[in-house]
Amino acid sequence: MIILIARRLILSLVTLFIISLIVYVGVEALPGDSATGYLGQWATPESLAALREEFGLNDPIHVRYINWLGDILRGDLGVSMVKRKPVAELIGNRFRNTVVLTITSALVGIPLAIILGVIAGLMRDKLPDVIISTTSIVAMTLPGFVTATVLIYIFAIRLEWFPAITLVPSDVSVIELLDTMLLPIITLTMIMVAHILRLVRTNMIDVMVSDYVQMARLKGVPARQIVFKHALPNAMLPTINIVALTLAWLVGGVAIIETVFNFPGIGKLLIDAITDRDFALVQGIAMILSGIYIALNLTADLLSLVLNPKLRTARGH
Amino acid sequence: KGAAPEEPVAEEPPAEVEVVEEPPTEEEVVEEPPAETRGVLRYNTGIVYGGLENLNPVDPNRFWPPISLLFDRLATPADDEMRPTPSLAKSWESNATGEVWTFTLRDDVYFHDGTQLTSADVAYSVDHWLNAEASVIAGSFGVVESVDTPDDFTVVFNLTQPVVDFPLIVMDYRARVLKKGSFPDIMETGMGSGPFKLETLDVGGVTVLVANDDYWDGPPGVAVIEVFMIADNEAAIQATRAGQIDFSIDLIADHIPMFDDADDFVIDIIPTGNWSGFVMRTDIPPFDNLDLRQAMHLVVDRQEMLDLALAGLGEVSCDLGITPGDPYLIPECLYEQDFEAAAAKLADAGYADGFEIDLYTADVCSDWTALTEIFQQQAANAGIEVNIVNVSSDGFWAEAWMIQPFVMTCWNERTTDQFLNEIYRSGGSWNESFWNVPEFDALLDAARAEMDFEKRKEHYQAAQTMLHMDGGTIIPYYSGMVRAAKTCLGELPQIGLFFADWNHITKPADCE
Amino acid sequence: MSDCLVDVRELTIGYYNQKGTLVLVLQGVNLEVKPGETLGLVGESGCGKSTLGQAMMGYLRSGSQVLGGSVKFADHDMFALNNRQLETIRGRQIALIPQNAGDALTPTLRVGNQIIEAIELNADLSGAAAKNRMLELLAQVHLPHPDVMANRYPHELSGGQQQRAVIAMALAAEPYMLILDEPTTGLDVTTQAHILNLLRDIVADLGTAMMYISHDLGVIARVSDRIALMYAGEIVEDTNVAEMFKSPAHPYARGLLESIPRLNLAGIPNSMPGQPPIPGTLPGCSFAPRCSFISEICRSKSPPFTSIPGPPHRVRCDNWEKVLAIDFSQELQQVFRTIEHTTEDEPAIELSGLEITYHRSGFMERIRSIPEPPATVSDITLSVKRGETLALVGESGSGKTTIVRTISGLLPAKRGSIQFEDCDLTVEVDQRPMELCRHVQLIFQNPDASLNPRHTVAEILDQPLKLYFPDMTHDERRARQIELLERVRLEGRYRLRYPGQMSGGEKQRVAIARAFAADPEVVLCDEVTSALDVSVQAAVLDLLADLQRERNTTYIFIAHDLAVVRAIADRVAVLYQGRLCEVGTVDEIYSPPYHPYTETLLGAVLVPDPDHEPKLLASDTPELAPPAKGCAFQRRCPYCMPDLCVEEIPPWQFPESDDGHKIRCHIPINELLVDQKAAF
Amino acid sequence: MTLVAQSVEQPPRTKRRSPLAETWDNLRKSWAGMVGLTLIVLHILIATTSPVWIPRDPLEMNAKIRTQAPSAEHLMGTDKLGRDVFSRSMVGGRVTMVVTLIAISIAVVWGGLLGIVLGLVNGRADELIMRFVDALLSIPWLLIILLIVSVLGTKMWVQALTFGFTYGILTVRVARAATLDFVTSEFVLAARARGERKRTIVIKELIPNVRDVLLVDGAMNWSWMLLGFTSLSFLGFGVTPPTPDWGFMIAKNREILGVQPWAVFGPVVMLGTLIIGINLFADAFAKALGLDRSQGAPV
Ligand SMILES: Nc1ncnc2c1ncn2[C@@H]1O[C@H](COP(=O)(O)OP(=O)(O)OP(=O)(O)O)[C@@H](O)[C@H]1O
Ligand SMILES: Nc1ncnc2c1ncn2[C@@H]1O[C@H](COP(=O)(O)OP(=O)(O)OP(=O)(O)O)[C@@H](O)[C@H]1O
Ligand SMILES: [Mg+2]
Ligand SMILES: [Mg+2]
Repeated sequence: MIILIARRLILSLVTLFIISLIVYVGVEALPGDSATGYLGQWATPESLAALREEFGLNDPIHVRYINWLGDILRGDLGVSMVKRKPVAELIGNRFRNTVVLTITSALVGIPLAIILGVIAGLMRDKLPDVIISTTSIVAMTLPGFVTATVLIYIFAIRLEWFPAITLVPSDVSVIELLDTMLLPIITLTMIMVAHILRLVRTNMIDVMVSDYVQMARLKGVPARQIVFKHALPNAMLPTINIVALTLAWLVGGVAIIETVFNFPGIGKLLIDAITDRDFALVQGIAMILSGIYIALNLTADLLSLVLNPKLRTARGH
Repeated sequence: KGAAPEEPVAEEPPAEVEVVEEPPTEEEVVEEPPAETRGVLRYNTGIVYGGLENLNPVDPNRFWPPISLLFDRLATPADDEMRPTPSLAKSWESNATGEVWTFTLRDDVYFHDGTQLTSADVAYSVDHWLNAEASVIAGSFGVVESVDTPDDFTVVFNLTQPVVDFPLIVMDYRARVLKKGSFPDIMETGMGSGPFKLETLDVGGVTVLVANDDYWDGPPGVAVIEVFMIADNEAAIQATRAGQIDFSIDLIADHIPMFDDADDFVIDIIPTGNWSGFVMRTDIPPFDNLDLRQAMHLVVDRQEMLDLALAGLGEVSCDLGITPGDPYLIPECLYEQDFEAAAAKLADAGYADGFEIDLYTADVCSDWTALTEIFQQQAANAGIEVNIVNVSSDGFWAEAWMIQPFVMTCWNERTTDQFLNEIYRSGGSWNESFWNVPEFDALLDAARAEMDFEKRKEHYQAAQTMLHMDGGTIIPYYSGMVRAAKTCLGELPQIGLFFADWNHITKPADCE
Repeated sequence: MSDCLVDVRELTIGYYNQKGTLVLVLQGVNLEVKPGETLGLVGESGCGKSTLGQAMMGYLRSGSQVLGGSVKFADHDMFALNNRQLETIRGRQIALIPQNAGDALTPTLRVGNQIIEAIELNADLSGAAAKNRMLELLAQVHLPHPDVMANRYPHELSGGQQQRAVIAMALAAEPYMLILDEPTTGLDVTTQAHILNLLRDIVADLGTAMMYISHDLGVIARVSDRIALMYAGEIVEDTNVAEMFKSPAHPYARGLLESIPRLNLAGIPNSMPGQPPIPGTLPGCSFAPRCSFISEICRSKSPPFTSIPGPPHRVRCDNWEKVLAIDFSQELQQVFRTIEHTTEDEPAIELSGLEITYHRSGFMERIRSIPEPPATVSDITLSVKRGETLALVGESGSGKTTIVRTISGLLPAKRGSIQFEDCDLTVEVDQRPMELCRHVQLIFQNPDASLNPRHTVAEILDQPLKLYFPDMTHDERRARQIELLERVRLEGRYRLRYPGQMSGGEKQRVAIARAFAADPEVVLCDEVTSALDVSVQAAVLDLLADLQRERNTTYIFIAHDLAVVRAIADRVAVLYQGRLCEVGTVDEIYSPPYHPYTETLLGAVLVPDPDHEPKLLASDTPELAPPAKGCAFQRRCPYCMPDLCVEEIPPWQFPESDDGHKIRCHIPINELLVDQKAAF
Repeated sequence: MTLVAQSVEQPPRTKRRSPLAETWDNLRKSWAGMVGLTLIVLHILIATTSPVWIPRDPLEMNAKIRTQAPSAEHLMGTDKLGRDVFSRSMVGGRVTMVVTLIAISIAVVWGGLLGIVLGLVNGRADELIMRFVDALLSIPWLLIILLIVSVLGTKMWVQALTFGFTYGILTVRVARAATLDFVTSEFVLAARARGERKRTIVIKELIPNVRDVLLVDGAMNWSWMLLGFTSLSFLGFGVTPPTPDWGFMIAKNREILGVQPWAVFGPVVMLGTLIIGINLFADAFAKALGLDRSQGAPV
């Protein structure tokens, strides 16, 4: 098991390394450079040259890459040339905010999705299942920004229950933040629940017809015990990785929700950075988001390792 | 309702010494309202310069909303007329020729750090306006040859040529007075003499300003101002409607029904001289071709644009962004929509078989999407194919504007002199259409120096006609401003907020 | 209360298929089980055995419904009870042991806990008492180290151990009746024999009634008092064991018994043509289309379940008297067809010192210089003569498949060489010349998996033709396909079928036809008949023998069933843990002296004869890897000599002459001979 | 009993049909699948024929009838520029559908092929390339798409290629996993043992079997792609005017949602029904093919 964990860790590190390569080269390969981006139409050849010198843009790309990677390893995400500020400072609390947003949504969404998925799976093709499945498919088909707008219209403007958008500085306390982000949480939760629920439902259906559930029935195990003791843990195992992927996807695609709700998060910053050609910032955020993705995946792997006796007790690889 | 200035702005002969009395002194006697009764004023702004914003008033990327609260200028426009009225300068006069202008400063003005404002600070500021990197008003202040400071409260401007309307130039909303030596710290500290002091600057988030209770014009009517950056216009409207911000000026006519059942909001429709338009670069192909430019002018139906894009809330313009009612403004349009004439011009320009052009736009001004689509439709009738290229709003100014041959633009209202000099004088840093016509520049110079109002008007109008006929900018209308504001706000002026007296706006603490 | 524990009356069960038509699974089944009795239920795959077994517990597969009749268990009408009532009966009074214990144990729960759950639910014990009972049960089913085993997860047990755990679970409440649904199918012969012994002992001790479901008559013969034979959803014959095997009264029973290869009878058994119909689709007797005793009435009227005078014996056949008139034991002797074919002297394939390993030393292992584990297959020296059939036998995991895959070039050999005539077969298939690939063909165990489900039979047969005979025209290939199909006794119309539309036997024939399309010299048959029903197996064996005779092909034939091997092989090589134990002709292998492992295998074989009792020697503990040194069989060998066998690889011994029969053992041949002669 | 008797086997129980025909049979029985298929076909019909039958010119502006509520004349009312929302909703899917369909074909082909080859090779090269695929998967999809589109512009082929590439990465994994299931299967072993070339194995043995998985995966990805494409419109990188487009309509008419909701609902309903159709169809299709559809990441 230790070997297994070590292997996963090493693989994750390798992947992170490759990501850094792709992100750096991919972003640097874009036409135009940060210097012109920064100086805009007021660029003069001299000022451009000076800026290039200052930020070492004249070095060959592999030298720059190695410097950048070295900095990253030391925890330094570099300096945004466009905004003349360290990337870490620009990201600041926004990273935390995005994490708070997604984690709260996950804390609400995942249990909800599991409960609904189990109900739908157990009552397959009966009324509750039809209702749950239809609702989830509709929730899945609406673009996030439409869901968001409709929710704002209903809950903020008509019912006046929640604030419409997030109007707090990026460095407020988590408590204050939570207060203003109910609608973004609901939106994200809705999308997430729809995806995970469908998955849980399918797995539940599969597990309920499995031989061991049949065996449990024939053993005289009461229905509730069959569901919770025999079926659910096994239905959840294949779901763990997908849940992680869904979460990671949410973090990556959360930009649009953040824009609609004016939420001071990392996704919105990313979109701004791309349009500003703020290469250092794009690279920094991309690395962070990819890191989250990898971390989530790793967590899911380790979690299934812990929960799945087949993996846990496997010797070697 | 706000009204266009009735009087010509600079009708008085400049030779006459213009002495303006000090503001009434009652203001100072008024009891300072206890702090807790004043509320927090919240309003929004949209991203314009892609995170490059700073607090240098003359920087191309200046972050305007706080700057207008942090710094004062020598003269401000009167509330409802565009006439210069005293601010930091309590009076001014010129010599007979209009080449030397003497401004007398107030002696009770203190910067936020407690030091008193003196003529040295003004001299420093003028130097900054003229020489700061990429200063946007260096052009209009180009007429200033030198500045003398005979005493602490007197500033003398020596001009290179007579400028009859010099106070209008001084009134420029960006000509803010800085404390001597405060640049470049000022870009972040915002340390000025204005009615509000900077608490936190967070361009992409919330910028907080607190009342400067020692303000020379009396303590402000609100305790704190919070400026929210809300990039998504829609989000801003939703926030307004939900009462999260106190007022928004970013509404369009279509939003008005949303507030039908909101008793705590008042909707004002304020005529302005703000405008959106289409800019053709006159210096590079294809629009260095005059016939082609004229063809483009000929396909436009201005009234239709106004009706479609703004539901008629505005006023037709003839390619001029001068505040309506300005005495120098030419009154009528010379172009009517005429597809045949346009086709003929196209043929003359060598595009008999049709013409295709990319129009660069972004989500910067709320009417651009509509304008571009309408223009696309109108132009199609004359065989002009317009491809709309949407770029990101943050990158627009850096990557499309003044780079691509055909882009959208939008400006706030300006006086005749400002408009013509700032946007069309050759070499001007914001000469977006790259209008470079020596006769035009000569007309502007002549107008500035001309003592006689009628003659001056003639010069100005000749220049305007030139722009209208041959220029690279199509300006279909002045947009009316739709403002939703909470009814509990007081003293909200019925004019564009660029010229508002922010320290007079009130909001009681119990207004939420 | 009747004297029956279970009373099934006219039970008819069916389900609606996707097209909405009713498909019967059971039709009018009548069956009783008396307390303490052991009933064997036999029948071909798909005839409804499991359905009947589950119905006795009041359980229906989802989608199925009872269309008529009733099931009474201890006077409870099982299908009239509600779930709550069923829960109190199931597990407590009647328990089921499913076929695949690996699938029937919840993977996320420890074995011990699953058993405790059953105890707490059904045996009214809890806490420490339940735990003790659990350990007791595990010991009772002969699981080594019950306390350790209880803490394991199901996948950490071997197949036989899982099966024992499930038996323990079923015994938790000492129910009146156990239903065993093919509990030993898929296990090794030795393991199977051990588990059957265990079951016999338990029911004898506890007086539990038992219904044992199997398709294997050998197994049934071993455990049952009475046998019910099923065919197409009906019980066609029901009598005691002795009657059933000595004088079966139903033609189907005869056909079935005749198609089973026997250890004591050389030659290929008889095969029954055709396959069973869907229950209820024929107006008359379900077996009529396959029956050789057919008369007019069979086609029109379903025969009644009639009792035959004498010992309790019921049969569903109108012609039972005609059937019984023919003496079964004599008929049995006649139907076995011995194959005579010519074996040339020159060797076709020679393996020498072959060693194969799956182990790839990883980076970490190389730096830490961990010693390599012993090779999966090691030191194989064998030669197969042209036209000969060499059988490889051994328990699961003994490396049989590994060897043939290496011969076919799918796996690299680590050491040693493989010669085919003058060609070197040690290289992997990518580097072999096409001609060489053509000469060596492989047939797999599972025809379902070895035929691409997306190809028609024509396409399947076309592939080797296109590959090996690129000059053939389209029409020639077509003609050849038809010819090949004929040779495997399929009609030309099968060309357009997909694998999903054929029965298992048909599919296996297509697979054989594909191999023979290449005109091979050597055919490697990897358990080609293990997935087939006995009746079909006989036909396939027969076919293989015929094909061999026509082309003088060389076979390497893998099987775990020693009776099948006896039927088809010329020579046999016995493998244990990838090491050869014994090589010799069929006659030499099947008579003493044996290698102790061969003796174990032979002793565990279950013969369809109630009088035959298996002789269990070694334990059935499976081994995961061969020992690092010494004799491969040391750990299980009943004769193991602590020092010698553990330390040194045993020498080859030659009981007769210098070639042919050889045994790899430290024990002198004479001693072996003496012990073994005495035992049999 | 004679040996020849053995060919007298029972006639086949099912009517002889190709697996594809059988899949269709199964599909026909699922009402959800048929509803889904009907929706998709309807959408394709609307997209191809709508320019002929829509009641109004979708581009015609009219200042007199801005933001009108639905009426007999304008079934879904009008938008800010007085255009007919119904007509625009009907033609608004044309570009989106063309772009996403091209993109999904690209994705399935390149992702599928790479995945199959990787699954077959399954060695060092596979390890290495999979690390790259993993890495690409870890980078937020929006970033990849925005980067490419913001550089190469919003031309249709750029969008199609970008989406094709990005979603193809997901397909690589799916195809590889599906291939791994088959690579160890005995019919592939049989082909290898015969000495078939790798190419033949891919084309003849693997593709026909992986095809189903890829089709289902492609259908699912199509629905994700539609959502992704609308998001692109929301961010201003989608279809450019004057072409009416759902995403653009939704994004731009959001501001009059409170006034003329149909300007948003019209395109949302159209987009939604298409995506629901695809989802229902893909589910039923997978079931008909006997696949277990544990869906991958919802990108
Ligand atoms: N609910 C159902 N839905 C579909 N098919 C069913 C159903 N119930 C039974 N069958 C079919 O009925 C037949 C009999 O099944 P059953 O499992 O009882 O056979 P069996 O004799 O145990 O076969 P095996 O030896 O393969 O285990 C099979 O063909 C099976 O597919
Ligand atoms: N791909 C593989 N990787 C690692 N070990 C393997 C692999 N395939 C088989 N083995 C191991 O090699 C040994 C021999 O396996 P093989 O399949 O040759 O046995 P077999 O005699 O054919 O068994 P069976 O009767 O179950 O088919 C077993 O211990 C098995 O676990
Ligand atoms: Mg069965
Ligand atoms: Mg094998």
